Amino acid sequence: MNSLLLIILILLGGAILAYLSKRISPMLSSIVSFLAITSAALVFFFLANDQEIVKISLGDFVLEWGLNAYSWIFGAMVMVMATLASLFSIFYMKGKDRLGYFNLNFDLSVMAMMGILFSLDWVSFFIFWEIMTWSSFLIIVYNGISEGKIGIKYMIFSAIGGYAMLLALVVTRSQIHSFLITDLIHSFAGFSGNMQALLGLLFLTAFGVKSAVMPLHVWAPRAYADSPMSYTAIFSGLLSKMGIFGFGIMLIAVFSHSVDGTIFVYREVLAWLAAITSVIATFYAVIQTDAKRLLAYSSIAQLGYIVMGLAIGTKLAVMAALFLAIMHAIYKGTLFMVVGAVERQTGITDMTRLGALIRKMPWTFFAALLSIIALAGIPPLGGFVGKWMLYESLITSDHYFLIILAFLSSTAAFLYSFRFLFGIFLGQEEKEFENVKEVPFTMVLPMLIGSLLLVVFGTFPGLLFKPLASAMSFLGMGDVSWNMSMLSNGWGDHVDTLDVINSVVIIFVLVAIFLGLKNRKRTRYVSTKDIHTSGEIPTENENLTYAVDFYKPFERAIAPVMKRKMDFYYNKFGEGLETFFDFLRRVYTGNGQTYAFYVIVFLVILIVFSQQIFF
Amino acid sequence: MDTIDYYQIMSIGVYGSAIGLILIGLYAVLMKKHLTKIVIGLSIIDAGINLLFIAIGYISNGTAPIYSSQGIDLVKTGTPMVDPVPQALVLTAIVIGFGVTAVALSLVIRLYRHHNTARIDQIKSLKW
Amino acid sequence: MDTNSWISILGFIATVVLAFTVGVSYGGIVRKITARIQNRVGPPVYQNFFDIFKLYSKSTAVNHGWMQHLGPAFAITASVTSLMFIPVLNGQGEFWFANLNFKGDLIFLLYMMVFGSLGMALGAGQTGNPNSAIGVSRGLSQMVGYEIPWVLALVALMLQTKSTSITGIMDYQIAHGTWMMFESPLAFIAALMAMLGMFHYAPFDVTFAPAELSSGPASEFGGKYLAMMMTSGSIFAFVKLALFVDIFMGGASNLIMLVVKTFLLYMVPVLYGIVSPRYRTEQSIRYFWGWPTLIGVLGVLYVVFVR
Amino acid sequence: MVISPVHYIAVPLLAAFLMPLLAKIHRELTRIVPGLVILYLGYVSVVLMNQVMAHGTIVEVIAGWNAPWGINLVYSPFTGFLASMMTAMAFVIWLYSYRFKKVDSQPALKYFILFMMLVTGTIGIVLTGDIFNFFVFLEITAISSYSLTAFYRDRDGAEAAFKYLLIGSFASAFILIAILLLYTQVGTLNMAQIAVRMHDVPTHMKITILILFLVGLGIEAEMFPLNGWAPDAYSQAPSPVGVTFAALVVKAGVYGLIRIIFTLFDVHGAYEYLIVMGAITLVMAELAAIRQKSLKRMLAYSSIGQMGVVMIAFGIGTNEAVFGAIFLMFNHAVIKGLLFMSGSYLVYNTPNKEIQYLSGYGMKMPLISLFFSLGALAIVGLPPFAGFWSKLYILIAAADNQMIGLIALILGVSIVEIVYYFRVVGRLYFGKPSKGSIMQKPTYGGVIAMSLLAIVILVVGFYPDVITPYIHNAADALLDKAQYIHSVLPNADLSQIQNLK
Repeated sequence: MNSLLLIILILLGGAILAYLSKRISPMLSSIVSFLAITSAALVFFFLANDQEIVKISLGDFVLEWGLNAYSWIFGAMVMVMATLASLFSIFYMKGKDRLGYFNLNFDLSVMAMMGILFSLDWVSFFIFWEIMTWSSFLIIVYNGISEGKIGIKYMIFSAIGGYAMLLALVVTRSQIHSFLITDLIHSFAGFSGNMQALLGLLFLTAFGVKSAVMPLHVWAPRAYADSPMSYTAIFSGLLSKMGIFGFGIMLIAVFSHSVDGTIFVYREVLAWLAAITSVIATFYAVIQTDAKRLLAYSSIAQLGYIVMGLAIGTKLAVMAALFLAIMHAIYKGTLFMVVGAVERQTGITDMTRLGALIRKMPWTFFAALLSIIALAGIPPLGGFVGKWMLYESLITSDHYFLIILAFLSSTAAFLYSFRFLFGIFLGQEEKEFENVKEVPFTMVLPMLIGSLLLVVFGTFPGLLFKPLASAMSFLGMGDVSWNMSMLSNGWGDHVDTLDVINSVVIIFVLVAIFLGLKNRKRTRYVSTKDIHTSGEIPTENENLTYAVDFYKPFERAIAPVMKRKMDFYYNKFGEGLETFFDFLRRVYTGNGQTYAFYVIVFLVILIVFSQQIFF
Repeated sequence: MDTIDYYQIMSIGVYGSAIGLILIGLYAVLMKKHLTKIVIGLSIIDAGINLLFIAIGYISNGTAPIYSSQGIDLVKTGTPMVDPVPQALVLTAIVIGFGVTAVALSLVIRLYRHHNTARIDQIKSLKW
Repeated sequence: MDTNSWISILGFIATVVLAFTVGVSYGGIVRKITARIQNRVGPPVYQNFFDIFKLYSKSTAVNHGWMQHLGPAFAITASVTSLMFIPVLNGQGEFWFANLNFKGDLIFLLYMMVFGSLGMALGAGQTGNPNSAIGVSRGLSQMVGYEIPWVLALVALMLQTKSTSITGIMDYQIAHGTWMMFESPLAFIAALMAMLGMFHYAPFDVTFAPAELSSGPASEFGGKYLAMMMTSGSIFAFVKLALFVDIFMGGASNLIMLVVKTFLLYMVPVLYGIVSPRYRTEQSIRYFWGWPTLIGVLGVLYVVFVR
Repeated sequence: MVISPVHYIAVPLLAAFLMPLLAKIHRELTRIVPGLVILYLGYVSVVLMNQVMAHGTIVEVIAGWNAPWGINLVYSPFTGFLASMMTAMAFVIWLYSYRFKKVDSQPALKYFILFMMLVTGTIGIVLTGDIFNFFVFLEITAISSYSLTAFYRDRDGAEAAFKYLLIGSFASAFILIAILLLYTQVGTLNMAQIAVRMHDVPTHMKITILILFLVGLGIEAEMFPLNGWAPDAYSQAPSPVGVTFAALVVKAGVYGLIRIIFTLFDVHGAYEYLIVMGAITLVMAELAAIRQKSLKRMLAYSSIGQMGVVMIAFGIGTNEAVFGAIFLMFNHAVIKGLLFMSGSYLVYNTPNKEIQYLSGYGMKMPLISLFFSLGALAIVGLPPFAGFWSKLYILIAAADNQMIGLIALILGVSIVEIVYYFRVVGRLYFGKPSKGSIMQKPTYGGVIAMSLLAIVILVVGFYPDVITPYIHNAADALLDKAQYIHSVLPNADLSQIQNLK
């Protein structure tokens, strides 16, 4: 049996089984979906290879699936993170109702992602793309927050994207009479300038929606924040990467063949949009008080980096973008799991009320710490490698103002990174969280695995460079040089991550042993009420928490930028449109005689203009 | 020639009256507010159309298309026979029109019971 | 272990000692100068050494959890690591100061330095002292402010020297026999203004504001922890100064030159700070996003279009 | 006895008239007999479809009068496909309305008699080869539809029925006049012969007749300015009847339109007219649908919109386009049927069928909500459901004719469609049911009917090849005018026939 088909079938069957087995026990349903995803992952890693091709003839179309170096990277990412998320989901979703419904859509979206990656022709690409859309929509409305408006917004924008893609691909077919992606890649350069401009715009719109680029991003924050966290881990981590996947095909493989001016303009505009996206989104993340929202906005910002890298399109930039994409999948997945764990134990994710969970949930904190370090791009963890390559590529390709925006957003990212750790795990101990326990092992394990991956890839980025390089050469960037632990840019400057990690670890161990931990023994733990307050003794119920308006000064400073949100305009537009529609449908006055009158008038008009209409 | 062609005049009269009936019916349907009048208008339109059929089927001083002995004799003697098809159609059309009118009137009664009015512009609970 | 590795370890230790000495004694000098200007006698120059050693000898009685222990450790780790990647002297002749200079570059260094402040912030965060939290939030916000002109200046340099590594920039200056502060003065001015914020002296000292926040993040630390934080602070001061000297003043050929240049450079924020009041956080952010950024942009454009 | 297309008309008509007697024998018979009849028709369609797929068009002459004199039934792959589809849908609707509570509270006898007549009329419209016979069946359909629309003895049913009747009798009048004029021109009523003799009809006359036909049949096919009756009728009729309108009546109207344009007339501009009017219908209907408060009314407008797409696709007129159009007719019958059936149970007890009371029904009525969501996903053309394929075919056909603006229009409008459908679906799956919301337990027949439709949607969605061969033949048969004429009049000269597409 062909392994690609097998993977899809396993996931599909798992989805259906999970839906049915809910009747037996809700827990079983989660376990079934976990097993399905795990076995699919095993098949993917041990059986799947890039020789096999699936050909399915449906209607008058032939769906072709296959695996290549480029899709393998994303496939591995999806499989690993989806397995972790579903493992996490078993206990996270324990006790929630309609688990069958949830797991069904969970597995369906995983299946859809794998299908997208396997697709060699646009029809199956589009089919799986839409399956992904509606399954994720059904999960967004699962929690039933905010009257489903978020779901609708997500659905509208996904529809805009999906239909842009549909239009693009039928137009493509009318040009080259083939749905194969490779045919588009080879014949794109031959199209007329207008056709290139049209197709480019449509495809970029299609993928820009999923990867939440500036004008198309408004669905993302609430959608990420309102879904169950175990799903958001793959929603923000992986589903958005499908947009990146498509961007990769378009910007690298397809557009590289075209020498047309408009495409170049698109690239630049896209890069700038992405940069602005990352800055604005970061600012919004800084002023959030809800941990989910914070992470959601930060996801948008990070996706901005990735799209920027792809749009720049030099070897280093693409490498950086793909590397960041994988890193983002890992650490953002882990962080959403962390929030999920906190939410499950405490019931809230409001950073102004949470605090000092570090002693209650040490492992969760450890995972959060590592992921945050990676997110902030601080060496020696994986996030730094991607950021470094991105900046170097920006400089060496003379995008000297983009790099300022990138730096601005990543510096501001430190703010919310600290806010996240401080607001949830540090600070004053709250009464209501006195008897909070660490989450069960099956929830800790995936988080720890995620952070471990970050350390490994931070030390030996070459482990990723190798497949990334082959993927890029598959996309037609020629052969890309890489090194196990040495980063280097076009000007021959480099950073040796191995030395970095060595020196950091050695020095840290020395300092920690000889100074830190030695006298930890001698000290005794005191509550956070027992602090230096310039003399006066705080009473028990005196509030010493500094959590509300944490970054008020910064907010004041950036106030001019934040005055208007994008969805304000969208909402105005939508309302105006609906009012207009409402006005239009007044033609259906309930009066039967009016309808009769319409008929006669229409007849008369036809007869009068008959010579113009018919001949 | 100077002899007046009665056939011409008659046919003009018949066609004219048929068209006129249709127009009268249309006027009733579109302008009258009372449901019953509208229904009457509809049946007037039907009548007009039927008349039009007969008029078209007619051939000047032809005989009825009935299979009878003297009918055959007449045809033998060269008298034309009017086209039977329109008459057949008219029969069907009349029956259908009757059915429609019956349904319409029953609806009118029910509407009047429910709304206590028979003015069509006041029966607009379904709109937009 | 062969001799080379021994030598490199020696060089490593020597670097740390040098950085520590210079940084701490500068701190003492600053205290002296401040006192003189405020018409006091002031402590002796070597007072800071005494303080630090005394603190190291003390041990703290209480703690608020293990992050508080790791915080200072993070800080020192970050400072020493970033010191490893700073070319102290140019010419690379002196074997004992060229530790890992060729293994890292500017962007890496920028991030490495953040690592320390993050560690300190986390350590301060766990103590639960509102002053610390306030201090951290102010410090980070202010950092967003001065990073912009600072990075603009660096970008100008990188674009001009076609290199992102410190050694590369130094080699460029040596090769052209000039200093970058003359090559691209606008970038230098922008960087200098950013440096005012980097050293957290007035008017940009809301972070530690002793009278207001009881020295913010450090307020819960005592004994060894305070000593460690002071150590890392002074090493960081040296790192920043050395970095400035390296990339703007063509580096230093020997220790004397190094001390002279760094000292002169160090006097800029100090003297500017002594005579100025304190900005509120958003004021300082607006300040940094105003003229310094504009100058930095001009500097970049100057490099791109004129050079 | 030998199976022939006549059974489609004779058997249900006979059953309809026998039913009062059967009711005397046993009351239950009135419910069971229609099912048996339709089952028999299903058997007939299976047999005939196999014959047609094997040997091509079957022409049945009635009472031994050969064409062009007698009335004849033409069972081509196209008409056969439509007839079989209608039979299948009629069976599902019968299942659904079997012991349907609101119908049962009324005398079921009337209901089923009228239903049988409706089935006879619609299938007759599709099968007949004689233009006046066409008109007669149209009237049978119309009269039974009027009565069924007013089946509930409440005010709104009567009102909707009266509007329908008002407009409907206009339609019949126009069509009658058109037939009359046509007869004066070509002197025959047989469609094939009309097509043969059409070329020597003077153009202005031709156009006048065509316009009369277009307006008359446009009313039946819910074309924009003529469809004022449709939303009221759909929303006020009993829900099985709503399904019948969507699945049978409208299809018959569209069939008439298409047959007139494709086969009878050879007038330039008719196809463009179809495209334009279809587009206007689509836009107006969808825009009207988005602000609806009543679920059934929303579904009604959406159904009109779908008809608009069908008209557009027929107007494009290439083989793929016609294929897509027929496919869409099929999908629309099935999916809209499912939506009406499940939707009517969702809003069974909500005050005037409003959507806003549906919060949280997903928990209360999981199966029905699942069916409705499936239908919504399918109708907006999301893969892997049936609706996707027809949409894809139509778009491809449009793209091959460089109608990119048209594609953009269709897609833009289907975004609107997505909005209002997913508002409902989203509402189903969150929130708590509002006070006093009584769930209506569906009948077993209803559940079976809906599951059948859902299965069809899934199967066709995952494996369209189960249906595509039939549709391919249907499209070829519709487009091949000469073959149609030849099969009816073997010795007519086809020299003058011109195919515009």
